[in-house]
Amino acid sequence: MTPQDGTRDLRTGSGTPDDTPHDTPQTKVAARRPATASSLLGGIGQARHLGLVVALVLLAVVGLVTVPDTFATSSNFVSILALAATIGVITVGMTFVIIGGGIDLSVGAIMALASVWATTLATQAYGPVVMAICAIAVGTGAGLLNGFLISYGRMVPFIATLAMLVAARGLAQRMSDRRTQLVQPDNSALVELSTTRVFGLPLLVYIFALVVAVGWLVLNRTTFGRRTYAVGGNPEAARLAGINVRRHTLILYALSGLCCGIAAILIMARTTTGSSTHGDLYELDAIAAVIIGGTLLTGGRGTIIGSILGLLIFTVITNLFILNGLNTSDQLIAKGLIIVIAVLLQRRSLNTPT
Amino acid sequence: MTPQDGTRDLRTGSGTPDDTPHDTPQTKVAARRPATASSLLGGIGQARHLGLVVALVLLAVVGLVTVPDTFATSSNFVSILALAATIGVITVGMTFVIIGGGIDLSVGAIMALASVWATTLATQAYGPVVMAICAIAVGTGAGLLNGFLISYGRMVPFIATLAMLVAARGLAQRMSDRRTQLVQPDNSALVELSTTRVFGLPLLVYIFALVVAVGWLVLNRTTFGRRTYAVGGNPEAARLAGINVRRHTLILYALSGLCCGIAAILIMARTTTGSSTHGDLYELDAIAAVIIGGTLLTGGRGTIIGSILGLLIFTVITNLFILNGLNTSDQLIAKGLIIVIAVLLQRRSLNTPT
Amino acid sequence: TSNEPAAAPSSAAPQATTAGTDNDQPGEKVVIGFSAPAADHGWIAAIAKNAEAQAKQYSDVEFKPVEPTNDINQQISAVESLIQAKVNALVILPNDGEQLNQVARRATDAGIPVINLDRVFPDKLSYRTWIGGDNYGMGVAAGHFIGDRLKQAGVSNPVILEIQGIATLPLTQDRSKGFADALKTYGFSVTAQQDAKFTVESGTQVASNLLQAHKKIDAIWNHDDDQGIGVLAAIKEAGRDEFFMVGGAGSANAMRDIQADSGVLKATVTYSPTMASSAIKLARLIAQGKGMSDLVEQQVPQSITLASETITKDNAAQYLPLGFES
Amino acid sequence: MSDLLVMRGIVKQFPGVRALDGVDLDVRAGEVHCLLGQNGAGKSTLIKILAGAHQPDEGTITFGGEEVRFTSPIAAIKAGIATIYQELDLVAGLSVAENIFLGHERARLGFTRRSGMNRAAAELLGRLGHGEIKPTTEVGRLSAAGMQIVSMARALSHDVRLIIMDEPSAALAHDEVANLFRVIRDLTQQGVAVVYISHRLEEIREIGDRVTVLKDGRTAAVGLPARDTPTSRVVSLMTGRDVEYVFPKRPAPGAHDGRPEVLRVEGITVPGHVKDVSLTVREGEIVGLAGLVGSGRSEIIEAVYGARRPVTGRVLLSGEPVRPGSTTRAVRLGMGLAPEERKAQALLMNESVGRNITIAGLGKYSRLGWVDRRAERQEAERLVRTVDIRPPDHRRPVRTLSGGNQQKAIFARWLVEGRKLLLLDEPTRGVDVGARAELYAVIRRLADEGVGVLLVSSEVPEVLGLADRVLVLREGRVIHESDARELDEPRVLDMIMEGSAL
Ligand SMILES: Nc1ncnc2c1ncn2[C@@H]1O[C@H](COP(=O)(O)OP(=O)(O)OP(=O)(O)O)[C@@H](O)[C@H]1O
Ligand SMILES: Nc1ncnc2c1ncn2[C@@H]1O[C@H](COP(=O)(O)OP(=O)(O)OP(=O)(O)O)[C@@H](O)[C@H]1O
Ligand SMILES: O[C@@H]1[C@H](O)[C@H](O)CO[C@H]1O
Ligand SMILES: [Mg+2]
Ligand SMILES: [Mg+2]
Repeated sequence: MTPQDGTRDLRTGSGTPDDTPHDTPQTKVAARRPATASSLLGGIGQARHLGLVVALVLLAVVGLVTVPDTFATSSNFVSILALAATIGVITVGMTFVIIGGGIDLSVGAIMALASVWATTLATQAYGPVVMAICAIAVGTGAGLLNGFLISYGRMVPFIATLAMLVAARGLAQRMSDRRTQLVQPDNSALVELSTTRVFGLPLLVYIFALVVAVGWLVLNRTTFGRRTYAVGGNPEAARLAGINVRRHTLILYALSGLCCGIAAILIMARTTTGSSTHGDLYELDAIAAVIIGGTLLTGGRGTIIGSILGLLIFTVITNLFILNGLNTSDQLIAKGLIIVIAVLLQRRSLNTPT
Repeated sequence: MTPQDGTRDLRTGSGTPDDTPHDTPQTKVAARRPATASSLLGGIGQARHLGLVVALVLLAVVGLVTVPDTFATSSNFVSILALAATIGVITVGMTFVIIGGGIDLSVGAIMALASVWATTLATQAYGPVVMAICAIAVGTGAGLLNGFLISYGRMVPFIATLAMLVAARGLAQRMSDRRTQLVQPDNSALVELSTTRVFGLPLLVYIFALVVAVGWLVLNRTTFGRRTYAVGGNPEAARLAGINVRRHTLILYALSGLCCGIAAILIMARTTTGSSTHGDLYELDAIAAVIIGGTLLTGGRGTIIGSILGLLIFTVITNLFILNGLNTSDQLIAKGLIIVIAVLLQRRSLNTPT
Repeated sequence: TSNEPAAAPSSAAPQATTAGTDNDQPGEKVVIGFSAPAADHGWIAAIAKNAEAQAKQYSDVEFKPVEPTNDINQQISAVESLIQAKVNALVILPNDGEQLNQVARRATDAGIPVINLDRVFPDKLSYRTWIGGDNYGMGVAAGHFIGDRLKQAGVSNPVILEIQGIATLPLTQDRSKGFADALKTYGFSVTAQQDAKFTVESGTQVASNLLQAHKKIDAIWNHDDDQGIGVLAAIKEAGRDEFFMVGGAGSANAMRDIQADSGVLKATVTYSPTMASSAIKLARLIAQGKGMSDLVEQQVPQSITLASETITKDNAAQYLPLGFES
Repeated sequence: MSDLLVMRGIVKQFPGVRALDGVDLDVRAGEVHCLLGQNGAGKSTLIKILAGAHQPDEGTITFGGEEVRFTSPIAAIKAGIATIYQELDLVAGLSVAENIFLGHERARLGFTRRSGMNRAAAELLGRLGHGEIKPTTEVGRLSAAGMQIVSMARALSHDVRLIIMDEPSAALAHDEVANLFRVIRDLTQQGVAVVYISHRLEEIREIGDRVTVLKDGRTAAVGLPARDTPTSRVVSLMTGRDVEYVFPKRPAPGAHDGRPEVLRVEGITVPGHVKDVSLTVREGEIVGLAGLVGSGRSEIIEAVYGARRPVTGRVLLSGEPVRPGSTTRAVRLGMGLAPEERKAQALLMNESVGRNITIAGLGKYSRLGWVDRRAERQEAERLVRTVDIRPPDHRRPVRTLSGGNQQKAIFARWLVEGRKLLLLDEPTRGVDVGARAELYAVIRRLADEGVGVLLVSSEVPEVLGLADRVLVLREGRVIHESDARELDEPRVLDMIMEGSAL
């Protein structure tokens, strides 16, 4: 047997020297509190997200103080949600993949490819429904290929999905001939996902909410979700408990691809285009949101709610900066600082008995 | 075995079915297999790098067949090495960090910041030596900050260095007022690192070679290097053995920052400028090279030689594309495929008993 | 020049006049190397295509493009490889003129004439000829269009927004400066400025936040028509129409919108990728030692700046054939 | 003899658990002091405090006459206390020599002196009777027993006055244990004191001088003479009741003869491990596999379970072929496995005890993939009680359980209904006497309910006492098969050792 196994499993962070077991007594506090009941039964585990909520509240306060007229308007909230929607859908898939012990660098590229494929004139001839189906099929297909390379080709996820990133962007460029493909007027029903509002919210926000809700249910209430934690936490144990780890892993990447396909629909609706440039660097943003949300990069632990909170923090930061008319350089510096503060707050909330 | 094993501890290969941990205990007390002495002494371990070498050879054959006149010229090799030098230096630091169980996303941004800081008019007034020292100091300082956040602030490395990435780019933009800063004619000695040749090779290639050699020695022949494997492979064991895991981790990130500082000198020499845009996405390239080179993303295992071979594969691919004048989209698609093939080859060479 | 709209056939890759001048008769065989940033953007894609299409026109030109890249380090290597291949002329659109200056200088020193396209090298010894658009002039044109229109409408203290392309490019800063200078002549200034990344998606994101920040807007200048598609989508999504917008570069799509006059986009200021076709022509002439037949000079001039023209509803039909597809 | 070490009133509080509640320990120079207690009694916690790996909340430690406070492992090492931890604490990617000298490498100007270290390592290994382990071998390539030897060599590499050994024999085979005892005697003769922890009570009698018993974080007895205290007394001190180290009653020989075969293995071969092994398990029958470490027992179990592909032969469960390579199918067909390495192969460390128990039987508490969480919880609660996990809280993170209780949780995983065959690989490793007896009872009860059991254990008495039928293995072959009652320990040992010296 391996000498590390014991300690390996106990680590909460990847490589943080202090997440080593000897810290267990302090860092694991949250896990052992009453919150445990919900966390272990897959609940929303409030305590564990306290730091994120506090960070969001602080940002809101900053917004209220600096730009009271524009920040706290309903149209601004709608705008924040609409901005978060596309990458939010991707973040849901990413959460599954990371909890399952993997990583997916190809999300942005897959979304781009799906948007391009769905907006070729050939596809567009069949109308918006087929376009949507096309985007989803392309996304899921690419995800399956990722999963296949990783599960059955035994490639390291980082490398397999990096290869997919590169290849999917290339294919998207080739298909689109490097042009931005407009959604044709006949298919404007697709664009209406972004322009039509129901109870004040654009349809795409409902799609986002639906994906989050379904993702949460699958992760917390189904055998598939339960097995995802096992597969990510200890794949060998999962295998010996009778879980088909390979097939499961395959499905996880397909799921992430599916989310990319849905995201492609949203981005087509928002920008009225398909383009090989869509989703640039989404992978970093989505991974960052997932990790800030408390999911372990090593797998086996994490929540969808945390990821979405993490994403909202990023979206609100950008929104606040633009509302305040700050330039990009300052935005970047402040963003770096805020990430650090959010994480330290989060740690504190985990350490402090609730 | 599980698909992700490549990334999990003990593994020598990535997820080879016959390496499953459960067959360990039954075997004799002594070595299960004739251990490759070289691999454990961290040497150039031929066997473990066979796949990489084969991939490189195949690429060379492609070069010889498709562009015989231009590929196998000495000037082309020089060009490949010069291209690899900057990111190569960063890859050395990254190898340390990843073996030590961490990750550093901020390398490109730190390099950019160091190049900007070293090329401000204020710094340039002191001449090329001070510029070089400045670049190194800025790089090391930023690395120390990373290390501090991770070791003592207990932040997950992914997030801490992501924050640094964002903030360092912002700071670099602010310092340079988003302009490209030229190395002044007075300081052209710095530029000569790229233009002056000794035995046909530009000086910066020697710097690259020196960094690789020193990195190799430190990793394989010093207590610091050997402890890096312990800190990454089993931090609890390292702690119980009396190693100051926090301080060690701090130093690892400082080392990576130092490499970014050196890389900044090389990029200034090559481009004659300091700029906030330097090193964009270097983090992905460097991490990819390290992982293709056989270092586990979970730490505890890996070699510098492997990383450099991984990097060379990427560089030669690019070079071949340039020489063959392929169109971009096809290049990207081909690159994706080649990554997959290289990795599969590498797996095969690990599976074959040597 | 050969860029007269009338002379150009349809489509985004306007070809040179094929008949007429002696210069187009096959001459000495020349190899032209070409290096540009990665084609992840309609304008840049048009540049690459125009260059290639132009080269195909000539039986005496061998076109040698290298992998487009957005990484300086790689572009340097790419150009180095062209120098090694001893091409007869080099057409370079650098990611950053200053950063590629040294390698261009090396090419020149090696006796290879460099035709600098668009983003300029700081050192005149690094290139034989520069051809590019007038970035400052673009800003000026946009500023005048907006200034005029607002003056005529009698608006005082207007809210004018500016959406830049990549903020770190010198050309962006030139454009902004021209814009600000022109507005100043009307006593106006830019209310808020944000940069997008020349992509549709970042255009949408930046615009939708800006629209939240400013409840009433009078005019927007968006530097780039490619990202403009995203900006327009965000405007439509927000259901806003109290202002008008001016684009940049001159994509066919933008021109069609302007012509239709159905939305907020009222004009765009050109920065035409046809300059790539011209650059190839110039490279061939220089390599063959010829001059430009419309000029008296024996040699190709040292620099050629295209004028930035303002396209409005009135002249859109005339310019449309020159527009590039996003 | 004066006391080398005196610990007084040690208290250690973990969130929610008072692991130690005023423990005393006295150790004399040159003695082997055994520390006994049930799983979770606090033994490992106590010695981690002594080793500087944990800080006590209260209490004093006097070592060599001075009051000390070890704030880090290095402080304890410097004072002359070396520790062999229960969980192996080696670095797989480093060589044997590098592991032995980790943290106190021999170096000049930061450069390691590899030849010097290799030579010193070879010497230490030789002293431990394992000169065949090469100092340059990568530790990841060693067997568990090999790693245990390396841990021991590491402890010896320090200049020590006290060595702590936390269940050092758990991963060792018979002859290895004898070897270990030789080393311990060597050490004590030089005046070194040894604190020895083990659940194998017969070892205590053989090697121990005095015994301290912990129960529920308190000292139940201090300094009993190891040889003169009856085992029954020790056991009752540990458990608080009288537990007999007895095996449950088994049915008469031949009772299973007419019953259907649950498992049929036909001539499987796993290169390098198993050669042409055939066996059967009938309903309600417990079949034991005896053999040395390395004789191929786990490989047989894995092949049966579909976790490993044999090159020849086949495996049938109730007549249905098991698909090689698919554990999923094995589970579906009704098999369960308690693997040898619980941390690496069975536990989900991030999860609660309950979820560790229910993971393999999720289909039972779910419909169309939807988990019925109430049913799941009730089942978890029931099973926690059935195997008597302490503390009996299914929501507690499994990582906070003691080793033995973790093993019970894995056991519970397979106590869902519908299992036809249980594969138990070293099911009582690291499990205390009290719990053992309970596990034996559970195993027999399951068999009585019709489940077939294939049992692997390195403890020959366990195989002989629990199984109905025993197969003796040597070097991957079945060399003997008979009813368990026809065999006794010396005979089995004879069979499995014969020729093994070669
Ligand atoms: N890091 C920890 N966090 C919380 N509780 C812990 C931790 N370590 C041990 N415990 C608890 O302390 C108690 C004592 O555990 P310990 O490991 O010392 O028992 P042990 O006597 O060594 O048992 P075993 O014989 O099974 O090894 C147990 O209840 C255990 O659950
Ligand atoms: N992803 C998976 N990995 C491994 N095994 C799986 C997986 N999905 C299903 N199974 C197997 O299928 C069996 C039943 O699984 P699950 O609960 O998902 O569906 P089900 O039991 O068939 O549905 P229902 O309870 O509604 O009849 C399990 O025993 C499990 O071995
Ligand atoms: O100068 C060009 C164009 O103006 C375009 O808008 C973007 O790319 C730049 O290089
Ligand atoms: Mg213990
Ligand atoms: Mg079911």
